[in-house]
Amino acid sequence: MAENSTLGDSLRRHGVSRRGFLKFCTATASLMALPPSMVPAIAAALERARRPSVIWLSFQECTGCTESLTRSHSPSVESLIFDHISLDYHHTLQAAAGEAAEAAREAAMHENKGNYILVVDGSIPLGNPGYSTIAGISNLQMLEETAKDAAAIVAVGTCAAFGGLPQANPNPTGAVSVSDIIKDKPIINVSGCPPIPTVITGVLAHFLTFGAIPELDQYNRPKVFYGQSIHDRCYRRPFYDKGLFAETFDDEGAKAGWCLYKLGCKGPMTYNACATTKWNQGTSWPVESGHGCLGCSEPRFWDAGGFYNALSVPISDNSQTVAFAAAAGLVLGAAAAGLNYKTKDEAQKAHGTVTIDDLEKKS
Amino acid sequence: MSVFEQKGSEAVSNRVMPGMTHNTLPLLHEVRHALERLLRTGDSTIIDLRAIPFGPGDEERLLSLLGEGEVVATLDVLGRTTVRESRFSGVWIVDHYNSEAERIAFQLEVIEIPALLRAQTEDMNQSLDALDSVLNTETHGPE
Amino acid sequence: MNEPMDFLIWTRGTAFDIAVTIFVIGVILRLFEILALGRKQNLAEPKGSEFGPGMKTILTRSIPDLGTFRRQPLTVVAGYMFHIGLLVSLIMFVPHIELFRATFGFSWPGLPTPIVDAAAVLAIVGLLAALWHRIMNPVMRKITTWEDWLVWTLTFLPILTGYLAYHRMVNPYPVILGLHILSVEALMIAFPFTKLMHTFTVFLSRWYNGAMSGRRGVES
Amino acid sequence: MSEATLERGINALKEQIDAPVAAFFSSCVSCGMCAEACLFYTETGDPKYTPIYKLEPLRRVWESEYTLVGKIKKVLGLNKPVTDELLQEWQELLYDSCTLCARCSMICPVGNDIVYMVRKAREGMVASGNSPEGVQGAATRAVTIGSPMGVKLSALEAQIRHIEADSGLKIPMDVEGADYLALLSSMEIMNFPEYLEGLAKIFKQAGVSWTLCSTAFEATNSGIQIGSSDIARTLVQRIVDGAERLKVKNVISPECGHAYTAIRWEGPNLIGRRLPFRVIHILELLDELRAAGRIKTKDLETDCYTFHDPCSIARKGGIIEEPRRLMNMVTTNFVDMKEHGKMAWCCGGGGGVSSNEDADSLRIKAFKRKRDQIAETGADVLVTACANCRLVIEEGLEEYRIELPVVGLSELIADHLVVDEEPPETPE
Repeated sequence: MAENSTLGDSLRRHGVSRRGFLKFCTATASLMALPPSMVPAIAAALERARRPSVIWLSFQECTGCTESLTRSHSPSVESLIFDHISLDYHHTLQAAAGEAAEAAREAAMHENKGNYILVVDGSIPLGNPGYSTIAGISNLQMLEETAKDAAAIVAVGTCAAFGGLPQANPNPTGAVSVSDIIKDKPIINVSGCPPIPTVITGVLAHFLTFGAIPELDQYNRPKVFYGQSIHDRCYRRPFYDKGLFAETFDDEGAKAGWCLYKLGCKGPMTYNACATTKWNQGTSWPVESGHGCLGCSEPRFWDAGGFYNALSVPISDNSQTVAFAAAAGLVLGAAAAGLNYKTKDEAQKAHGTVTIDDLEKKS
Repeated sequence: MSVFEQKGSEAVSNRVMPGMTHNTLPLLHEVRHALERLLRTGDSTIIDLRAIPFGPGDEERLLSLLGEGEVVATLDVLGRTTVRESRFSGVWIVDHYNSEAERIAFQLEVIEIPALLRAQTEDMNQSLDALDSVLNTETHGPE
Repeated sequence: MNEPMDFLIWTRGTAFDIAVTIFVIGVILRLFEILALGRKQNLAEPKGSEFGPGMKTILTRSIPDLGTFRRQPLTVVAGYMFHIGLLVSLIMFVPHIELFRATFGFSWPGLPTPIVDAAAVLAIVGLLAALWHRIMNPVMRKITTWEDWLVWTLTFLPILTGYLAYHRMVNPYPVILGLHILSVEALMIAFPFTKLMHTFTVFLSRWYNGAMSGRRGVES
Repeated sequence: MSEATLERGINALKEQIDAPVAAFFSSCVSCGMCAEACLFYTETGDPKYTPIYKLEPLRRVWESEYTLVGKIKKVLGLNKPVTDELLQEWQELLYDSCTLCARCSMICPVGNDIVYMVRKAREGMVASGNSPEGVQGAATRAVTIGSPMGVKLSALEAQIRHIEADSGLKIPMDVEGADYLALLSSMEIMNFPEYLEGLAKIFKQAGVSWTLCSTAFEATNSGIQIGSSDIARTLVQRIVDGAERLKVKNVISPECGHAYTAIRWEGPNLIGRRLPFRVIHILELLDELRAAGRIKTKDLETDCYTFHDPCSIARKGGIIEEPRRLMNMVTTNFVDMKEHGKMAWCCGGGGGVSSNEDADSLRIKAFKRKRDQIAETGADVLVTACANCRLVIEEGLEEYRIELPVVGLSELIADHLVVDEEPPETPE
């Protein structure tokens, strides 16, 4: 449960020196993708930061987001933050189950009314409440109930942020995003399938540090992480500009690390921090591993054409469209030709021979 | 052959086209400008290397270009931190690790001396108390 | 909330299908319409052949007569700038080539994007010069119809939006990419039913011209 | 009896539109380059003389009758109809300001053969009664009297007597089985009899078997100029009948531009069958005789001579090198105008313009182009091969008070012909 001591107190109690605290602030700034010049401000804010209560709800999801988070560097500097937040409800991670778990949620909501952070992963089915329930409570009902007294909502993963895979055509469950339902609370979308773990913790760190939500883009995603496209930050971008592309996954171009645009990379339309933050403790990221970006942090990425088709290729089979249209064109063209032929033929039949006697207009 | 041939990254860098410098050289330009600014105005600069989209071999190349300078310091604080001066005086490579030896921050500092090397006022205050208590103990014997 | 991506998916999906269908049907229909009108058999003893000179004129008409060029250089220069710029950006830009490959199953090497970029600028400048000329030149003003303004706009927008998209000057990118594709779709839909058809019929026209002259022993 | 009505005019336009016309209208991007090729625009600066603009009536019929969008517009009442007022207004554009010179067809960047369409558009103008009075008169005289200038056979016979008396040459008439049937234009009969005399001299020297035909001596065709295939057919038929009657192998088109177009190119299509004889322009024949060594010239001029290409002969007839070879037979100082041959500028009086009084002042304005072209060469003598061009140029030069002799190329050859000394006798 949340307590009233500040983070500064808490760290000092753990015997962390000022140097340690500064190092912690440096790491936090790096985590939040803020410039190092922000470190003094972060230090000042963290001194006063209080421990918030976090309730984590999982709806129509694959647990990939939770996996991403828990597989992140642990223990690490983030763990210091997680030591300092109070994860009061997370039905995958918590020890309590069933009624006890629900009781914990209700208690946390009650005690931290108006102050807790609600984290959601997974989309919410509107088709039939029975598609996804927790303890007999429909996702929609639980979300509305829990969101009511939250200070802010963090929608983790593309499902919660935009509807994600459950919403993919034909969207059998009527899946929607958190922001489709909750309109009166600040919502931070941390999209990705899954999101980069340090981005999840970075957002929580930001809220913890400054007690406010970070600057957001038009999709309510934190700009520090989603402000630039994969394409713009991609180390393979020079190859794109030079016109050097891998044609297959095992050709010389692919081995030389050329641009993966032709192999379906959706980097140009995708906004995320993969190119800088990278994955697995900064080891690598999809493009560096030789696979194009799927665009997973964008809405409806699942419906945006084949993963291995270039972004410029139409979503449906264009050669088929052209073939059908050409066949139709031949039929309609023949009809149009017939009409023109007939018009001209009639005009020729209606020809009145011109003689010198009818050169002048008689009127 | 490739300018990227650095220890530990041959596997990747050999495949990188010669002349493709990714972000190494632009970064080095930035460092140069920062050093000039430090000399001219005294303003220091810290560059978060984890915010730079490095390609394979970029980090190795950068470190190799920066080289080894006169000062190497190791701090033991919430895990290890190394502070190394590059062969360019005033350009420092600061590498932070946590207690599990995982890197948690990685910076270039263009500054006379990295702030973390200085003794901190709060810590010195604590040290004053600690010294008092040591002197107290030594003078009066343990209680 | 999801509009930019919905928009992009729509332009790359349904809208593209509609536009391509109308374009292909329209072009075939228009060509049938034209060719159905036929050409009377020419009974006059020929002085030269038709086919060869016709084919030759298809090429040679791209080179302006020097005297006429001197009288109206802007039309020629702007025309060249625009057509070369458009052609290079259209068929030498790798994303476009990918579209052709997905449609026709074959492809060709593209040019480095800075060259394509320069070509696009060339096309934009050419089109702007052509617009200025159309406004200022009394002959062009006299013969310009609303269709000419429409066609200019429909041609200009894809190049402009393509340029903006390539330079990522509009955020988010799906919006400008979607606008680029949408403007191309508008162009494709209008194409068969406006003078944009000259893209295809110019080959007919030049051939007829060259053939009819060639038959009379004149190089046209 | 039928009469000229708007409906007939529109119907005629509908008949005339073919695949090339449809392709041309589809291709036009309103670039305006054709204006720069048209002397009526370049000399007046009036944009209404832009060649493609002259085709608006034809374009409207094409659009509303032969295109999908046009048909839809027509159903919705959104089309611009072709009205009598429109055609009346366009008479000036399609007749007064167009000599059918085809220069615009040569420079159109998309390859539109604009003159091909003007010729067709005139069919509709005639059928709707919108052709100019002057040209109507010429056509009427051509059909009723036999010549647009009203020249009768008796007048020709009188000229023949003059020539025979002056030169001692024999002018054969109605000789059956002759190799060549020579045609004349009324202007040559009335204004330039030296052509006929020259012909007689050259043919005698070269040993060419030739004749005139009493029922088909007039080569010009007002039907072509006014733009009526029906009238043109009547006139061409006379020549075909005459040539077939005399069983000639060749018919010589005289020094007249549109006559060549009429017989050589339109003739077979008008009568609907291939001609049983060869049609050859006098310049082609002279060049053939030159190549065969059958004619030689002497006393070459040293003055500067230039040549005006008649549009119908050069640009529309492919006779471009022949006159230049012939010019070099008569002068050692031949200078071409800057733009010549297929890019020559028209004299301003072709295509019926010279017989259209409405166009007189415009024609004089347009002549400035030719005047300047001639002046640029610094020539002392202008040579041409079309009686109409010759007359128009003479008139134009007079208007601008320029003294410059204008002569026909054939008579010039005759003047310099090397004539073998042998007792005069009739051929055969």
